[in-house]
Amino acid sequence: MTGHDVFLPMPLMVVSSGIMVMLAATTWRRSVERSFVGSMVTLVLALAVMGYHTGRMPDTGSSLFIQDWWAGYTAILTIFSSLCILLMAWRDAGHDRTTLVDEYPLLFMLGTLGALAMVFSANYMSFFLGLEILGISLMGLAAFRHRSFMQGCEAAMKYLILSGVSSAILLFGIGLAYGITGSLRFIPPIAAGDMPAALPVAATVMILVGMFFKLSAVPFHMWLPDVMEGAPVPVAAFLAVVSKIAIFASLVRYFGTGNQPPFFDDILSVVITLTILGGNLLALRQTSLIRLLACSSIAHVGYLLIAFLCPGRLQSGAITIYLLAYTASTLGVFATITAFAIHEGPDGTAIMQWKGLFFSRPFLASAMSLMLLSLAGIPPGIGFFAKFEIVATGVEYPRGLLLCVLMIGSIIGLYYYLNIIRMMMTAPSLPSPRQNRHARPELTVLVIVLSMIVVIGGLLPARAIHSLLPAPAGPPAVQDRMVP
Amino acid sequence: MPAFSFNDTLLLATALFSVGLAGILVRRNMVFMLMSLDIMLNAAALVFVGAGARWHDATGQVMFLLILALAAVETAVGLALIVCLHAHGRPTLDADTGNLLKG
Amino acid sequence: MATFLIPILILCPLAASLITFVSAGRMDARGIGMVACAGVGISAVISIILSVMLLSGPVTGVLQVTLWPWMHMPGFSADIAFMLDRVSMLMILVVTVVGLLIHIYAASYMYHDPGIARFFACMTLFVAAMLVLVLASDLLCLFIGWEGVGLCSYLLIGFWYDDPANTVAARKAFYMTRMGDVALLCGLLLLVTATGGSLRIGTVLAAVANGQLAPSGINMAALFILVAALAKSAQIPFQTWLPDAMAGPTPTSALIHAATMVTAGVYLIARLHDLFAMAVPVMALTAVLGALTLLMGACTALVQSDLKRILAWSTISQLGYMFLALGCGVWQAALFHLMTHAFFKALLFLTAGAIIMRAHHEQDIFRLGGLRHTMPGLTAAFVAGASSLAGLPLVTAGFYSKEMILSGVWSAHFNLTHGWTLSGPPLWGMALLGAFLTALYIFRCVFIVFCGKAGTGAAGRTSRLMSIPLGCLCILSLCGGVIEMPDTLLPLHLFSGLLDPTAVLSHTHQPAWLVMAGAGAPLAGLGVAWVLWGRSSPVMREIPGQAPVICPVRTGRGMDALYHYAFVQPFCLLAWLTRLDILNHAVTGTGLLIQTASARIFRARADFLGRLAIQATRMIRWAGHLLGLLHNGRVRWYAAWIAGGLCAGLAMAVLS
Amino acid sequence: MNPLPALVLLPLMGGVLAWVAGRMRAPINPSTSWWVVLATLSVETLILGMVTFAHRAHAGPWLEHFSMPWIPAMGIAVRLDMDGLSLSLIWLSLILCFLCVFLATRQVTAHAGAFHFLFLATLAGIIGTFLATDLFVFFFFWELMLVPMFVLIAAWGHEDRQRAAMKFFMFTQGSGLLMLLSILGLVMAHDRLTGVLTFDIFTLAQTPLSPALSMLLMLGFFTAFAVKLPVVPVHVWLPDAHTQAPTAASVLLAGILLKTGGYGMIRFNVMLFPDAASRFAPIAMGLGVAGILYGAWLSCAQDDVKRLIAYSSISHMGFVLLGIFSGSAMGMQGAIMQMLAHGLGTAALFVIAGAIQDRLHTRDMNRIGGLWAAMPRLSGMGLFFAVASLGMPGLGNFTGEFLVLLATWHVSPATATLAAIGLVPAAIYALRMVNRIFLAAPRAGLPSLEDFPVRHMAVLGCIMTFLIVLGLYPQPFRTFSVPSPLSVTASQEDHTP
Repeated sequence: MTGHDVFLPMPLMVVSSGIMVMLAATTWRRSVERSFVGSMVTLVLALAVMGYHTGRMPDTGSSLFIQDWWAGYTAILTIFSSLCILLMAWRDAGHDRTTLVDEYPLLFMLGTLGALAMVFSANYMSFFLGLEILGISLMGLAAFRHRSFMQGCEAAMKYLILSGVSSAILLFGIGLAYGITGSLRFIPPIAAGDMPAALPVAATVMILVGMFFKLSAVPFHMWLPDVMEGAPVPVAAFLAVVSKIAIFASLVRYFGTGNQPPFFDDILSVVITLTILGGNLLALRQTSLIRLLACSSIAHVGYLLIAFLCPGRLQSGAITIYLLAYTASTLGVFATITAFAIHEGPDGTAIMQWKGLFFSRPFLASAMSLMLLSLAGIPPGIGFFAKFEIVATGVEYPRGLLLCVLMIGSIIGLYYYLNIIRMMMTAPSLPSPRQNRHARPELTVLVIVLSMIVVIGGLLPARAIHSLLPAPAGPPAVQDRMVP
Repeated sequence: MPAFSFNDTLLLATALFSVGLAGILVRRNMVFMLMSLDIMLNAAALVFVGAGARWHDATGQVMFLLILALAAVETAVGLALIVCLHAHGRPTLDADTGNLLKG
Repeated sequence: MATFLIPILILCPLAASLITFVSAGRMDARGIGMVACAGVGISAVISIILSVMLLSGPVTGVLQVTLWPWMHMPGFSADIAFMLDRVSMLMILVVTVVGLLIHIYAASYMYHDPGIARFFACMTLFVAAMLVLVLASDLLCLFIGWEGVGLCSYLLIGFWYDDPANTVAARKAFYMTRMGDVALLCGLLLLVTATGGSLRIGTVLAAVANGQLAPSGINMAALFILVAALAKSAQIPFQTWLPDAMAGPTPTSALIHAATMVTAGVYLIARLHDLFAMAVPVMALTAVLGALTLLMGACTALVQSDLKRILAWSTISQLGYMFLALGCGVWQAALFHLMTHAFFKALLFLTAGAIIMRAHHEQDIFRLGGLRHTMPGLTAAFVAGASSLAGLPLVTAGFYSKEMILSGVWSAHFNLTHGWTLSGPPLWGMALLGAFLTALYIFRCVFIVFCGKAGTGAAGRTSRLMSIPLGCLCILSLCGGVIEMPDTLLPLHLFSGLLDPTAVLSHTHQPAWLVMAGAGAPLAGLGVAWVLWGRSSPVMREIPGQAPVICPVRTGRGMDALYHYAFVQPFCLLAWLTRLDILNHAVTGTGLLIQTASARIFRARADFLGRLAIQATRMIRWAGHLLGLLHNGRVRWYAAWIAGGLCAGLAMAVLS
Repeated sequence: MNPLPALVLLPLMGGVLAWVAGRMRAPINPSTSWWVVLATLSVETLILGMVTFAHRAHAGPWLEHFSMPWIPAMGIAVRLDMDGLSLSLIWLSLILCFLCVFLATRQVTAHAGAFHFLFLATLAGIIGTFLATDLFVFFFFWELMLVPMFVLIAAWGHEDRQRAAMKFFMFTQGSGLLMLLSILGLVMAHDRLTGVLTFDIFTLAQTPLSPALSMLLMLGFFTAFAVKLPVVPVHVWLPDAHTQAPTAASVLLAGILLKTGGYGMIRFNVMLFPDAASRFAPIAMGLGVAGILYGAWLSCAQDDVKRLIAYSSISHMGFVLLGIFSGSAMGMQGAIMQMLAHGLGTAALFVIAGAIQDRLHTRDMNRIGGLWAAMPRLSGMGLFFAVASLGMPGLGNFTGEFLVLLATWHVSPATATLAAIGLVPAAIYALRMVNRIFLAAPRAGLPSLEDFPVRHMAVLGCIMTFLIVLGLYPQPFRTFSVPSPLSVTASQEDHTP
């Protein structure tokens, strides 16, 4: 197998060259601001060149990368999320003048690069590379919290060991698949003649387990709340959004939308059930907002997997809009937390600290409520329509049991989301002292933009539904035009 | 002349993998856990080598190299973290004591 | 012209009610009284004009007025419609004329009460509702009046709301009658289903006559309506609310709880007598219940010591007579008695009210006494009413109406199923005994209150405004009965001819001794009462029953002892039995039971469904807690989960 | 210019204006937002009046139709249609909003602008619910109106407000998810049969369904509406929510929000799944009777005025359920009459209870004592509406109850008798309330209280008049508020003007 087509998607190229430039720049002069600005410019550039190849590169089956509509869509989401997270991280890092942190944005950029590589990958090799670049940069990021260093280090250590285990499992599976088919093409292995039938099954399951770990589906989810809690808030957002989008994009690409192995249904059903119930129940008892969001993101993965499991006419629309809804709402929540944290001294991750926010900071509280309601699937947020679509796919491809689980999960979820809103509405026992309010225009703008996305997406979701999913490995299907 | 068939390689790799996994599960010392992790990664690498030999394909070797690099990086980061923890006054290597984050 | 007058007839008191209600606090007591009296007075005049028109010329037969459609839809139609025939003519006369007299009286009686506006608003509203009730030609429209009078009765019984006992009595009255209302509603539903969508009285009766209803349907409908009537008229088993209802002001007792509202049940059954005539078992039940009630009411009245309660029980007893008459099919007699009863009972109540007012609100007859010296006029009025109630022969109206009932009862005969029959004479015997007891208890009251040594002193004098109605009612209750006479005396049948010219009641074949017996029983009662309470050294001053059950027997007094054993002891027993009033206890007991049961449930946290919901959430929380325990923060434990998940996945995939 | 979207959007825009006005600083009068609300409602009334009277010549059952594509990929369009039923319910909503605005919302001083915004947003959601004929749009509004109501209860309510608000939201939202499943089930069934993905109820009504499936789908709808109505086993949220909500929210809740449940049952249970509904009718009627008796019984045991009224609502709504499922036009009309009358009467009672709470700072009947001497006007009104609530003939509630009972009697006399027995406890709770807080001895140490001023009396007097007219001359309302059949689509009419 020689002669991979040397095809590199433009965004990937832009981001990697940007990283190299920034690395070189650190040798010149170290500056936090310059580093942030450089990364943002790089990301914006990457966004700009997104349309360059998209959709025109046919999947010949031997290339390392592919750039179809699905990859383009998820890449846009990834880059956009990274931009938002960089915005959140900017002042957070600037706040902490003790150490020079120009590698902070650099690590974010590396993570983004890894995610992009995963999103575009059409080959085990590129997928594996992207996964590890993302993972290792996350280890660095997780330990980046100086205020509570022990927790940060513990989170990083946990992530390191557990993701190492899962990488090993994944690699073992890939190795098996390679052994069966002799190709590193990014599709599930099919049993060849002389191999025992269990081998491809084992390979697929191991790859699946590796992906589930990264997606944090129950029972492989345990690291996520701990790591997110230990990491700085923007890193937690990165974990909750970027890495999940990337791995989900790969999952969709890997299993495609058609030829799923027979055992796939059972395993996925069990995992979805466990994920939704486990995530929601776990979230019920959290007192830390970040942990709660971690648990809720576990549950959301469960909902997404329902759509993934129900092939049908609506599947594509449901997945795309749900990804968008999840990204926008979660980013919004994290942006609000960041905006809040700066003002109130502590990092604002305990739910109790949010008491009475409606009275002290109505704008922030309203935005937070909007985001939470969107996550809970209440109109007018985009989450409402996204959940509607998920249920629609479930009904179209009848999956009664999973729908019941989804219902129960949503009701439990509603409770803890509302609980936060309720907490914000409780009148504070003491009038909160007017603390130093730094003007944070960029965060305000970010929150407003995300709120608008959530609301407009909820009111006019028609533009966001497109069949973007990759064709089920074979001749490329005719695809809709994507609206930039 | 292949000394081992692919299946034999697989058996060995599986055994190695199990040893690594068991090491992670039973050892509490973080350094040992990192070593077990390396064993697991190497087991996966062995599969690639075996499969590459089976198909007479160089891609397996490429993957092997990549996995080696990964193992090295993981160990490096892990050791760096352990050193950092030491520097911040937590001399123990016991992984079970690190459960500040839970619940 | 006449169609015009009927709405005005109802609107006048309604307008008076609205004016007095809205003007509360802005108009003085005198003005309020005048407005109310004017409202009722105009309708009295109109009703007299209408009666004249109906009897003598312009209008013949039945006058139908449909004001507007109420509910019209496929399968059902009801109108706000009124009908003036001779029965309703009689009723509007009674309601407006007696009502007017009572209003005039009340204008003086309530003059000093601060709540006079509310009082008159309710009274006039009552008159309006009662007029709707008696005029309605649609049973559903009648139901408006039926509930409306109940509401006014509730408001007026609880008029002095400062005392919780009064409001309790008011609510009791409303609840008991409400049960009857539900029965009436069910009866209406049954009828409307059977007749195919109309509740016009004419349509209903025609449907019954045409046999559109199965016999069981007729029986059920009649039974439902009977229950409603029993509740409204305080008959067994609903009798307990009426004595308590005496908590209201006396004019209210006179108008609502004696003259008009309580007779609504009688009116309803008389109105639907064709329906009842087809339901023989229900008729028999009506008669038996009426007979029982009249006896029980009389016995209880005999042992009461509260003046107004005596009158209340006597009302129950007299209504029992009417039900007996209705049960025996002589509805004309029932209506006749209704009319005379309205006269004399209103008189008695008003007089009692005047007495009580002048005697410093003393209602216990044993604390009064010798009043004939201090208030001779009131004594005369009360005696007139009492003799009419007792039915002293020839000179009183009560005699004629009671005689009509008795002769009707004698010739009644019920063919029940399976060869069981019930004939009139036993019922007649009971009624006769009742007549005797009636005379006994009312003259006991007369003798104790007006004879003997003076009790509480009297003060003031009865105002002229109060005396005029008393005088009018005196005349009516003495002479109002001569329009209908037993055949034995004189074949004069003006009243029954008035009601239904085609079916004049005559009992020519009945032996003369029936009339003699009917005349003798009250006289005997009067005599016994004189012996027991009237003489200068009365046999009994104590109330039997309140004192130890065995009354003091005065030895050596021959006849007295005999009287005592013959009458007093049985009455004591009866009194004791009625005092126990099982039904009353049952009712209060049930109420108590419901109350405690609901209190229990509430103490156990709202309602059990809510509790269930709380338990469910607790379960979910508990599950979340358990899950939290799994996340113990140890990395090896997490890795073990991953390994376990891997193994489970592999097993599932390979084994499936 | 089609008035229907304006009807929905106007309150929303007015609400935003009111919010802005409420946040203005010194030079602007603090009650500006209140005036904005009043103006909004007036304009809304004007539009509604135009709709009501301008289209009399238009003989079809649907008065107005509006359609605009929204999400073409899913076959979703903003379809709004108005028939007599929705028109009368919107009128009811507007009347009650005026009642709130005049009597209740002026008392809100804390964050008045936000309060008014949420108030109008709830109204917009409710009106949207009444108008939507696209199932998705209906569901959208159905969920949308919960949010402002939740905030109203949770932020402005009484002592235990947050638990009550949570309960309210969880119950209604949870049951809403079941309805979502049913909606999608129906749409997908239609899609499978015809290949057309649409949420238009006119089209969906023609879907042939197997009996089991239609029963299942109907149950999903039924559960959601039953929670909202509420029907007895799932009424748990209602007493708390009604009790803890601020007066205006209580009025909206009891007056209109509950009606959306009844409306939904008529439009989406009975008309969309006639067969399944008729098969389900015995159970539904049983639940209705249970609601009547249970609600009345619990109402009798309450000490909290608002709780008492809340339980009485459960009892009244039992009649609505009974009527809707009695399977005849008569029962349906009875249910509609009952909804209108209950909306007016109970809203007035809540206003009165709110006024008492404002003045005495308690809702406990043991601590209120008699008010007649101190506040004869308020007490007189209280008496009137209590009497209306016990079903006095000649007032609106009786008309509804009688028609329902009559329709039920045709189906099952025993059920009707049981339901009629519920009128006895109705008398008990109504008069118990009257005799404990109105016609009772005044409590010692009662502070001097301000009675209702004349303008409040005038507003309540209007409600009174409506109730009397509903009771004595319901004929025009009855013919007016008939729901239009789904077999005749509004758009068809539009094509043939």
